[in-house]
Amino acid sequence: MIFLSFSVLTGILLAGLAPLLHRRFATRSAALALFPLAIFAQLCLAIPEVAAGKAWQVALPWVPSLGLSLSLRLDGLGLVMALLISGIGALVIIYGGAYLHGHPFLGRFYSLVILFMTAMLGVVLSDNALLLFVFWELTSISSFFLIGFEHHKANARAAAWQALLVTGSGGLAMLAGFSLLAKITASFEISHWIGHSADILAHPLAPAAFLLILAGAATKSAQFPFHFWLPNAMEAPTPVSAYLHSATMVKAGIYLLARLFPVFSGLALWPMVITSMGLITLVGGALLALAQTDLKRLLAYTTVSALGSMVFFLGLGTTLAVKTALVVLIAHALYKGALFLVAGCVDHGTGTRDITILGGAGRAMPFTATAAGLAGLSMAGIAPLLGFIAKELMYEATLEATLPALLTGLLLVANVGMVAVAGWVSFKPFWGKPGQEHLHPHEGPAALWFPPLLLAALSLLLGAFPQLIGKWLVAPAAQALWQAPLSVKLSLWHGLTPMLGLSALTLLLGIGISAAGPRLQPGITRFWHALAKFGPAAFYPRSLHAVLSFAAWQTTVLQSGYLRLYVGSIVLFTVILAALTLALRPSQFSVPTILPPRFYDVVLIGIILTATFLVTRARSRLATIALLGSIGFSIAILFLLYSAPDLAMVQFAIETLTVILFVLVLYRLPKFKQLSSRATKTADMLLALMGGVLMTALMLIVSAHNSDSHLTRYFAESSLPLANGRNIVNVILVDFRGFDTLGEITVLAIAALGVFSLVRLAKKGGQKRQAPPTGGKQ
Amino acid sequence: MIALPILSPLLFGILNLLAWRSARLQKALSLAGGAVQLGVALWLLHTVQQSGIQHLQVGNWPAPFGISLVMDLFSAILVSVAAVIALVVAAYSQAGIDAPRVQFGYYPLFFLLLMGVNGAFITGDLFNLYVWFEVMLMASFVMLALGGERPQIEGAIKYLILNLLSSTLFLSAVGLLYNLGGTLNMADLALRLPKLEQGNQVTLIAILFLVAFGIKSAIFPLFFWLPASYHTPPVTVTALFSGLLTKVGVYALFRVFTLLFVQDTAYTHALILVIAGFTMVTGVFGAAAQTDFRRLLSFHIISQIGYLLMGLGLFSQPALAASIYFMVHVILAKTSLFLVAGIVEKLDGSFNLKELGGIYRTRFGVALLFLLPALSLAGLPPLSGFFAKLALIVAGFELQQYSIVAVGLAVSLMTLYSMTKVWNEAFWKEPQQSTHHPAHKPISAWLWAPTAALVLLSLLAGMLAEPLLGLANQAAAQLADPSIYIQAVLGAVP
Amino acid sequence: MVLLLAITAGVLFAAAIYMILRRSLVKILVGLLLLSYAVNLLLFNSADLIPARPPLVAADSLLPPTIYADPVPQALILTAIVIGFGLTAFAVVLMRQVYSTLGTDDLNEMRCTDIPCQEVEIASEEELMEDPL
Amino acid sequence: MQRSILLSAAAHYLMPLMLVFSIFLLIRGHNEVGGGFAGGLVAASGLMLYGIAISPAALRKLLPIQPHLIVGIGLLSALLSGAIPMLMGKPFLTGQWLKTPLPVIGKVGTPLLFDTGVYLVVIGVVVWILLTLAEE
Repeated sequence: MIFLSFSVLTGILLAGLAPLLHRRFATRSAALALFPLAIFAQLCLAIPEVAAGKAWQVALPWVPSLGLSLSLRLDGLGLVMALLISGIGALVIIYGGAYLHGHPFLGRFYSLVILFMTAMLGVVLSDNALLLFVFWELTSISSFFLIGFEHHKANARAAAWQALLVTGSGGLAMLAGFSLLAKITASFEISHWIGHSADILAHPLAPAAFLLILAGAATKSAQFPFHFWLPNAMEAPTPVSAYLHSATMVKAGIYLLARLFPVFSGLALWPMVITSMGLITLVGGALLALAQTDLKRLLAYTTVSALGSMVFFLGLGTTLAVKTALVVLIAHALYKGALFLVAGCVDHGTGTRDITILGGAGRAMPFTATAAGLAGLSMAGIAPLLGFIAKELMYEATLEATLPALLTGLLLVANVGMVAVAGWVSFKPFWGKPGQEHLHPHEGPAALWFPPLLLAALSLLLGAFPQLIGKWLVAPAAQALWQAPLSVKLSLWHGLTPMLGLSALTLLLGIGISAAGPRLQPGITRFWHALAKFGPAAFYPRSLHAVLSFAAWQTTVLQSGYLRLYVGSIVLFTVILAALTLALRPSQFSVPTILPPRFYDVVLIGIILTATFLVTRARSRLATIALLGSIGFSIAILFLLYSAPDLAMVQFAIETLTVILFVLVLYRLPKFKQLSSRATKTADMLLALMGGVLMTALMLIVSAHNSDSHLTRYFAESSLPLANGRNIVNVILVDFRGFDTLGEITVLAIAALGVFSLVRLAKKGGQKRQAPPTGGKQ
Repeated sequence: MIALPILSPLLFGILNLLAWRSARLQKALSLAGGAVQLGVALWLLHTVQQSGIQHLQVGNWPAPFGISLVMDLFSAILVSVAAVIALVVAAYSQAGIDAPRVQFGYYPLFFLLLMGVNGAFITGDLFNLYVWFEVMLMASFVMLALGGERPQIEGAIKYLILNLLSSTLFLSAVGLLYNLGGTLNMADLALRLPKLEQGNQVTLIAILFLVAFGIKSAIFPLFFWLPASYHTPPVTVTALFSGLLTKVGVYALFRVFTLLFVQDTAYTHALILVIAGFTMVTGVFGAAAQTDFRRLLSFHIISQIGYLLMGLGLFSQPALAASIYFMVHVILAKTSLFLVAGIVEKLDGSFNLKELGGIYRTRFGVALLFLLPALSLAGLPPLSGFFAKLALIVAGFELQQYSIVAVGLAVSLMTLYSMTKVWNEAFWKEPQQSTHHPAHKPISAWLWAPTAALVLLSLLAGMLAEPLLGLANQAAAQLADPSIYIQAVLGAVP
Repeated sequence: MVLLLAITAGVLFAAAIYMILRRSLVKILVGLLLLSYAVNLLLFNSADLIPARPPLVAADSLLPPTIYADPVPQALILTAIVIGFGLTAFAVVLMRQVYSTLGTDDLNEMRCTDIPCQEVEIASEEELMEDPL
Repeated sequence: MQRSILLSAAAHYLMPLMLVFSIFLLIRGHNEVGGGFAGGLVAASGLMLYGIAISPAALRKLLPIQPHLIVGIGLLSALLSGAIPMLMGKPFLTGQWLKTPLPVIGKVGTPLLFDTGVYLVVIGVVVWILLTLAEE
């Protein structure tokens, strides 16, 4: 088992190395399959122990402050999933090497598949919900890259993106759900949650946590109304579809529901929400499948349906239903994986996946046809294949549920669809009448036909000896759900039961529809097309479009490019916030006692106010400069009058320099124009007044509070004795607060550098930009 | 000596000014300066972590009379990250900045900008903070406009005017606060403000600070200057700005709203939380509407600022810690993305997503350099962005602020959307112009090596989430209890 | 005087905001200058106004006279004035540069960094040569 | 720009006077009204007058070194005045004074060096800006 704990690390390393290994060992690179095979073998060795009820566990801290630990746990449920992941993974690597033979990015394919497999193993082995989330998102992202593997196709990019966004949104909801559970139980460990399910159920946040996690599971497992991404994901290379989008990744959601079954199944919402969601997906998927003509899309929709059935039975929640869900899970992985690989072989061997064209390839592709036949029989639920046992269990579980007639009826409809599709995908291309086009079917190399054949054969083997999985896999897995040992007895023959009758009925109807396919299909297709614009698949682009147009609208409104709107909203925001604060947190506002102002004050302030008023209305540049200068000089005199001679001196000098600067520069600028309308001006004036009033009010509010500065006294007392200076202001500038001055002269230096660079570099650039010297005036 | 992170860039700035004529000497000096800076910063970080808040009175005048320099863990972390960014960008600049710009003062500006940034991080005096803000702003004005291309100066005008507005507001607020508290030393203010009878006046001034720093840190609805200007200078400059400038605004917000304005958190911090939500959403929507690589990234800066504010608005120690970690994450990731955008532009000659394409096929390395920080920004595990967001979510749930968490998650999805949009367009799509052969264009090692180093660091920030979060938590503990800071500056509190 | 000065500063702020809201760059420049005057007055008003008592220590004493103006705001204003000068100098030149590159000082014609708009052709040499004074 | 003969003649005589006055302002700034800023600004005004009244080229010729170097040296001396006490193990910018006062100037210490730095930076900056704009 030590190997298993390192497998995650090894997997990530191997994923990184795969392209290099592929480049080095080009033809033998399928040997990478040895890695999953080793894991598979290791897992097989663990079966007896796990079946005996032992769970293997290991835990290392990772980010304990957030509750994330590297804790892995192998129990019955994890074992089933891990076996599927590693076993089918090995086959897919072998198959993929042949399928993508000569593809320039085969190395990247290996890398991504191994990465995905590692992540998926991580999902099913994690006992820590955050760790599970880490791997969960890793599967999403590797799925993104694999769906978009043929990234030169716009469809592939769009499908990859859709899958990522749909599963990503569910993932985020799930993370929120996990965090809620952690808030309730103070732990992210799943086994801890299971141990404290009573506390969780009693907590008012439990339903919210459940629904959030369900959103994650439902998006991943393509449940209605999130199912639409899965058929679109068929843009992926076929081995990817087989592996990710039927056998393993889409089952992550099922796995999660099963894993949290002991936590949430006591919730009133559980049966209600999950069964109805599963049922809609189950029936809807099967009926939608009937409208398809592409092999992979047919398989995709039936996958949706099968996933729906697993969810549905988990929702029913009886011991029988739980066992059923697990058996369906295994059976489906085997037959659907095989059928996808077969679809790849057909595509490879004939160049098409269109079932209306395909036919009669069986003779040229005997191995593929055999695999297809066996897997198809399992899918249709015909004895002695594993699918038959699954189907019998399904009927048995619905018959004993509440509302047996309704549930069984709907299940029957779905299963009939399954049979029909099984006929179309596994018999028509091989033994049906060929279409008009001349295909040259041929069998690919063994690496292509062997993996599906193996999977199909397993369906047969396990169908014949169902107790192999019943005892060793299903029972321990069911125990993980039920948290108590359950006996599982699977057998082919139950005697003449109602279930057998239903099976026979399903078969009859299914074969009928299958045969009538070409005539029925156009009608079904029309029906779904008519409905399509109301479906969730249409909702996705529509909502995306809505979000994007809102985003565009918002951005043009906010980021309009008009500086005055920017300034205006900043001022307005400030005023509003200040007013709000004054309203909510009233401050004392006292007008200071009015002493009769001195004559000079009145004159100076009069000059400042008049000049300020005039400068806003000035039309000539010269007047503007003069007015500004008069404001500046008046302020300087004000400084002088109120005991700030240094300040006055600097203000005088700076004012002079500024005026010179303006004269130097301003005469190059254009004359003033009247650009704004009267209404704009009025609005601006109002806003400006509000700003001005705010600042005055602030000054008055603050000065109402009389606090003396204790800095002043210290400076006055230490200026001469400690700093050897009699001019306190200057001592502050060069000594007490010399650091400010250091920054200040730095600003000056940068400004000068800026002026220089701006003028000179632009001049150089300008010369570059000049038109050829034809019409210069010089 | 905690003044070193300010003085060493000043020295290198002056040296570069004196070495005006020799581009080669300036380039060498810039690398040396970056390395020195990083060494000093890491040493100080170590010191602060070992022996607590470091404090220095400039000119040996006792607090609160002289100017205090204070380095708590939060400052030390930011100074260190700034030094990392400085070194990386200094290296990237060797090939990423054209000769005329070097000739006209790029390197002196680079160091003086860094000086301003570090000054703002370290000072413990409110007016001194204003001065450093101005140093930083002035340098950024010039760097933004340096080159004088049309979009540059157009953007620079808006940047300049809006930032001057913010500076004015800041200075006014300092003046008003001096009137109220009679001191400029932040620790002293923190001591005196709670004792004032008129607490509501303090709240009112707090709002002014919120707006003034809010403009600098580009929060909603004050962020206009950022998308208007950030995409206009050479991408090297944008990378530097994105890593440092807005973060200084956020730092200032954190400083004043954890130290000075903590009397009325039910009002001020609730307000910050609301603003945080709007900032996230408007930023990410802005990004979704873009087709230009750099503009898209610029809008994402805004949205990420929202996350940073979320921690401040939640105002608990774990939330503050989450924000601090987030800040480290976002500085590393966002700067790397801008640097990668620069490489992409060098390869494909454009920033327009519609004109880009094919880089994944031909330049897997570049694609990987984009992918890692991009997914990190989108919050994909186990990258640093995931831990940052998770920490915020957990902190938000802890305080039962479910709506802001929901907003944060939704914005995370939108981030994933726009990052994968860039991926689809620039990397997956086939090249749009047959004349471009990205495969054959050489990329200078000065471009890719610093970028790769930064991406690696960003990866490490995810791998080492636990120690980093621990550090952030220590820093947050200092922020959450102002008396630690006050005591470090003023000695025993009377 | 506190009241008078507060009102004066308020008026300067209002005028500054009004000017910054204009479309012409030159007017905005005027607005920025007014803004710096306004802030200086605000800072000046943040300590008690004391006429004719500069904070100087007389030649024969160790301490300044008992009543003297608060030197701290003065030092702050001095710093602010000088910084303001640097900013103004740069702003003036930047605006001149804008005009010579774009051939306009109307901000409504400077939206290209915010909204996608077509390449506006750079002002031709003749236009720049024309001295409008 | 038109130049008046009167102005240029005035500039010839005013400029040195203003420079001397500026140094006076700088030195006494610690005790009386004045200081590095005021002194620097006065000196810069004098040079500016010279540059505008006579010619920018003449001003440039008059300067011993390039304006950006004046700025650089000014900054450097300010930094140095802070670094000297650091070498003695005191905090940055701690004032260090010579024991005996010099004639005319009075007590001499690092703050004077700092103020000189300010003075130089102000002169350098103003002249740099002026020359940049006027030499176009």
